[in-house]
Amino acid sequence: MSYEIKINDRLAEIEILSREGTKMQIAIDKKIYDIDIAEVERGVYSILLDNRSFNVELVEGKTAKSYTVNTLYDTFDVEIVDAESKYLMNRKKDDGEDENVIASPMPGKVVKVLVKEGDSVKAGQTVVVVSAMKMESEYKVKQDRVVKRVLVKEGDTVNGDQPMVIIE
Amino acid sequence: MSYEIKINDRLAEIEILSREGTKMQIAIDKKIYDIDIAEVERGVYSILLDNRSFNVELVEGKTAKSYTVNTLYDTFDVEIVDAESKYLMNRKKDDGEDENVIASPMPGKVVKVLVKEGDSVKAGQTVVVVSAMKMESEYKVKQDRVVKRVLVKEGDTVNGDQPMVIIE
Amino acid sequence: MIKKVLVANRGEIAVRVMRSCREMGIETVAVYSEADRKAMHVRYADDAYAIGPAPSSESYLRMDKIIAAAKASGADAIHPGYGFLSENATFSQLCEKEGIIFIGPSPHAINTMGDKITARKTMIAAGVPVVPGTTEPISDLKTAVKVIKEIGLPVMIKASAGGGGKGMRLVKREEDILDSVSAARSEAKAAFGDDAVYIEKYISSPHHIEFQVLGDKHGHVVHLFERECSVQRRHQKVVEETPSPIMTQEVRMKMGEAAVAAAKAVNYHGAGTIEFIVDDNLNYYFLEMNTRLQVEHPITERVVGVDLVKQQINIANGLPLAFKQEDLRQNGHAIEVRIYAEDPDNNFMPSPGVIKHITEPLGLGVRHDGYAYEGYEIPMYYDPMISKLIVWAETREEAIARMKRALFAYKITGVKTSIPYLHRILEVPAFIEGRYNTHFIEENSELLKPRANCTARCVDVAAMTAFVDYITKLEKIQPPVRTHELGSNWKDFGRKRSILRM
Amino acid sequence: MIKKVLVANRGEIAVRVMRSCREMGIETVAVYSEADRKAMHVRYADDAYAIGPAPSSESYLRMDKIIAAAKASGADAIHPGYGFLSENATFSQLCEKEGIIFIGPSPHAINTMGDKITARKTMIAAGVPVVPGTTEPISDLKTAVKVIKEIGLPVMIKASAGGGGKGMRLVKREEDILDSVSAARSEAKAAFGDDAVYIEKYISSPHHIEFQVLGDKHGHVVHLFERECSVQRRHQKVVEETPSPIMTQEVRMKMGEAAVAAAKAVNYHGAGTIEFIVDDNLNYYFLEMNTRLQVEHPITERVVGVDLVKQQINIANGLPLAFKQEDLRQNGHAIEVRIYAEDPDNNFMPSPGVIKHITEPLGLGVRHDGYAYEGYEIPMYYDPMISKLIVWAETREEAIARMKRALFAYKITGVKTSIPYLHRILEVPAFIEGRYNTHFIEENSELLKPRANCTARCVDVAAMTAFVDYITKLEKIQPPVRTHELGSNWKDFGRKRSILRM
Repeated sequence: MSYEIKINDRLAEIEILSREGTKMQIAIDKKIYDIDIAEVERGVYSILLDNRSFNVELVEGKTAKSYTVNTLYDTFDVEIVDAESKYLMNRKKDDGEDENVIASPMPGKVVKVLVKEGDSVKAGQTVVVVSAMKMESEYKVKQDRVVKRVLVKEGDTVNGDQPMVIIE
Repeated sequence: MSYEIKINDRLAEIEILSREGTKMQIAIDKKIYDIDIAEVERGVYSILLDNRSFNVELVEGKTAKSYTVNTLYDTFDVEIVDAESKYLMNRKKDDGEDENVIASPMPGKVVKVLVKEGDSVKAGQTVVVVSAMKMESEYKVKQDRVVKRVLVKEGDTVNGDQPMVIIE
Repeated sequence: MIKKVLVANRGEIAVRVMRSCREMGIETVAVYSEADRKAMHVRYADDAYAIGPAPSSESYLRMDKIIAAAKASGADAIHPGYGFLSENATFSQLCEKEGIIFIGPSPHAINTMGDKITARKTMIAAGVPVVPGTTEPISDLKTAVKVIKEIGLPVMIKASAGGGGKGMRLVKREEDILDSVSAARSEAKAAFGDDAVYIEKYISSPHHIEFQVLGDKHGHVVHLFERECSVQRRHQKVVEETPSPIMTQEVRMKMGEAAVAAAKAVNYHGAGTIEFIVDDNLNYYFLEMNTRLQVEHPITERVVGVDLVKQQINIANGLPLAFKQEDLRQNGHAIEVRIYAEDPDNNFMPSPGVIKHITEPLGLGVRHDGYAYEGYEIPMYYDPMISKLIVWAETREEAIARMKRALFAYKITGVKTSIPYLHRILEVPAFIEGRYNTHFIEENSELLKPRANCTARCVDVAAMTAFVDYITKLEKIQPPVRTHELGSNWKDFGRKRSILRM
Repeated sequence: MIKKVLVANRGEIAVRVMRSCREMGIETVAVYSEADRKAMHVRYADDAYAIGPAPSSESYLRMDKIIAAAKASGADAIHPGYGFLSENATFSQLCEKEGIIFIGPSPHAINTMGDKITARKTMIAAGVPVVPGTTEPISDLKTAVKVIKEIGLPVMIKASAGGGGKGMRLVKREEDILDSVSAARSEAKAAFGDDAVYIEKYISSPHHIEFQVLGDKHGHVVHLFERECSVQRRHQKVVEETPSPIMTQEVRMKMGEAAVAAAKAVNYHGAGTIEFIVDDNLNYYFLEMNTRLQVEHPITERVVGVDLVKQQINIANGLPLAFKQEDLRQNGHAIEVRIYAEDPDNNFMPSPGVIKHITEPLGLGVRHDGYAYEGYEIPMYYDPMISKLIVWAETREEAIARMKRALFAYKITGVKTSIPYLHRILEVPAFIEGRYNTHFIEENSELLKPRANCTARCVDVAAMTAFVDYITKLEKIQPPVRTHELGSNWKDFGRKRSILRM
């Protein structure tokens, strides 16, 4: 069965043509690879392709279908695309690229909340300050917006990707 | 609920009296310990008792109830005793201490099988030779016995604790 | 003699101090915050005491709790590591009062060196060169011109009341002196209502070079040569090496003597570091003294062959130094890099989180000082340094090659790290040639940008790996009822469940 | 110049060789048996070639397959590591014939040194001392007595046709000579039908001391001082150190010269080791030459500051040695221990299996050369060595303390290891005092027996830990339907299943 796979911004067709133990034949966008692939440690794979040795590390993303993939010095976002993912991708496209959620990409502690619900904020204005590992990060809005909801308060601990402020 | 626990040859009564997060109160044979116990890596525990720091590693045995426990330079066999274990222990006692199974304690390759079913063997006679890591180990019978079944042949690969010969 | 040391710190430095204690047969006591119950220093120590909630101000900076832990544990000495209370004279004094040995210098030395102006005056009195400049504000043009001629060009003119670059003028040519002073003064007047200015020698190509010193309680002080620390990002050292690629033996000896004189000026005992600013002509000026162990101390240990923590403990024990200046040599070349939990491709955003997988670099000439382990969650409350990687080789060229080899084998997943960035630094020509100053990172920003190393084939390999992992997961779980076909983890699960239920 | 090296080996030595290649910018090719698909050397190399089933005779000893892999990969040189084909003259010759550089000595050197009798004769001719003794069997009493008086007591009389201790007699006193020779001869006659005997000097307190040599293709040979390898179990080295605690500078220089003479006698090029047997009075006798890298080479690397693998490659490239004898120095003290997958408390039974968990020792003065990782299954087909742990310190005493500290932090679960046994060796007084010979393990067997270190409280901690683990497992699984109460693994399982199914 053929799947679609998204590597950073590239969308490709991928299919396992045959497999025997660690040896597999895989086609990506019609290009056929014969690889010997073995999971050596949890999330760490050894791949031999034309006798070249590759080491690839996987970290599972928010769903079982998304991965952060590390090769020697490169990192890729990879997603296996099925009906559900397609629906979400299309929906996002309809919404335009505007973010309406301000989230912290890393765990930290909320140091300051500078807005309250109903506030009008200007492009570039800081709404929340988060501290982690002795460094403070300011989260700003990109355009003139109105604050719809404030989900955190000063002193709160936030996780990675946790929404803090919703704007409209 | 109180359990029985076997540490090497010692049988003790053990019970968790209270617990709050990593802090527990545990009684062993009426002796009460207040410990702070945390699993830091898979199978590796950090224990603080009266502010002393202990590091203990667990390797699960053949059942979920049996463990090999490593402290700094000591190793213990620990087993949680319940009705099933007691039954097995009693049965073993009834059978006497005589082994009737010759098993390899380690994985290896069978190099020689020196007996066949029905053979009479004398005490100290070698029945099987197993090779692992450039070293050959001879497996002998302890008393005069008769070979009941031979479960391996030369060239076989055996796992740890796999029965090779049954005697009666 | 010290028999039990409480280490008032966390992370890699706490573990590093405990290692030397263990070698000396000294028991160790860890203190830990609520965020650090599972930290390596707690696991490594003989004793461990909880000292409060995660924020440093409520735990690692709480002198009362640390002293209480020392007393409860029977520790006769406290090692402060670096950061936290390591340069706190009050803490040093408190230890003294409580009859606990503080493994570090006297409160007097900490205080004197801790205040920049006092330190500068003390150094001038001791004949240690400082950056030439005025110590008092100048309010008239004539004096300003005279001072500039004394100091020599280039100079920086700074508004006495100033800040934010206002009233600042860099003067490079003699014909610009008069105009620049006038302009700076009127700008200062307009901005701050005060036309007084300071004048300071401008170091156009500054190198940060520091000297390690050791002093005992009997007045002996030696230096252990220099460390080159000019690779800095936002005043944070990133790569350190010794010997410095720009140093000459003659200047080294003179700077070493200056470092010893600086330490002697405050009756220094313990391990300390004299930081100098050095220009391209190897003119050097005292910058400040760090009255503690430095993060980069291992490169000195490797090249000079001395365990600095053991020396600190011996000094605290009142022992005289076991070596004289002439016994010490530099042997080969050492480089240290600092591995941070941060995302170098995203403005060095901190990246706390759980270490999913770690492979540490091993082998010839590699020292690794870390504290993280698989499954460990790097807390967000403290410094993002995960570990220090130190290599040694006979030559600088070989040391760079070895560091690249070590970084190649060093793998951490779960958090982003500075490893790829460090690798790029080692490939910048100015670094390879040893021609760099503190502007290095800024000047080479283009070369330090992330670049794709992966070929099209390598990208396909990445994609295939993720796909195979996904398909394997899928097969393990579908159909969910036939547990006997699941992989080993699920098999275990089934097996355990049935065993436990019987 | 060599651009790509095939490493015809596995385990830690294959990885160690590849590390130096990587530092030199040389590409590496791994070969692997079916049992080694997941081995570290396959992961570390640039290229990897399968060469057959698990047994060495079908893979790592298959010259044809290795040569084929070298040709397919475009490797221009082969490094044999140690063991396997490293001392195989046929292989060295085959490489030559196929136009591939063999990183090792010439077939002539391997052959000469590989045959004990030829080697002994060559050494005598070169003026290198060998264990005094007869080279031809002696069949009459008179000659026997005469030879014994020439060699000097004590001597060992051995049946020429012998074996198994029959016809062997140790003679210590002059008055026993006649009787012993007669007894040995008649015993030999009875056992083997031949009364001819050999007579050899008996070294009552033998030390195994070896010298590292390096020779280039231009006739230059230097030695890199000694390694003391007397701690042996069943002729297997267990602990090695340098310098030897019994060596004097005078004897060191003489032995070094003898080692260089030995190497020159076979026009040696590459890295090699001259093994000597040394008595308590520092009389030394050539034992054999190993024409390859030794397992214990890192202690020399650390104390002399030379990367031996890089030297091997430079020599194979035809480069002259970059240093002369007088440039080389011993600096400080290094110790190596070998970590085996074996059960020291159960007659050193090999213990292959899966590494469940590994914590590697880190920090100042510690080098770790390993290849195992978490989840790796140590195969039963090969040598049970997991890794080598090497420490360096200024003094021997400090090096011992450091090794104990490193062993303390080195944890491997899943397989039994020799770690506790090694720790016990370091605590035997004869070892601490440096007074030991090859009988060390035998003579100190009582002190080396496992002993309980755990107090009653510590035993209770062990029991409580297992119990808490069991109860936690139980709670995670009961009741089995309420998956939302399961721990993180089972939560993941639930989560993944629902995600995948939707």
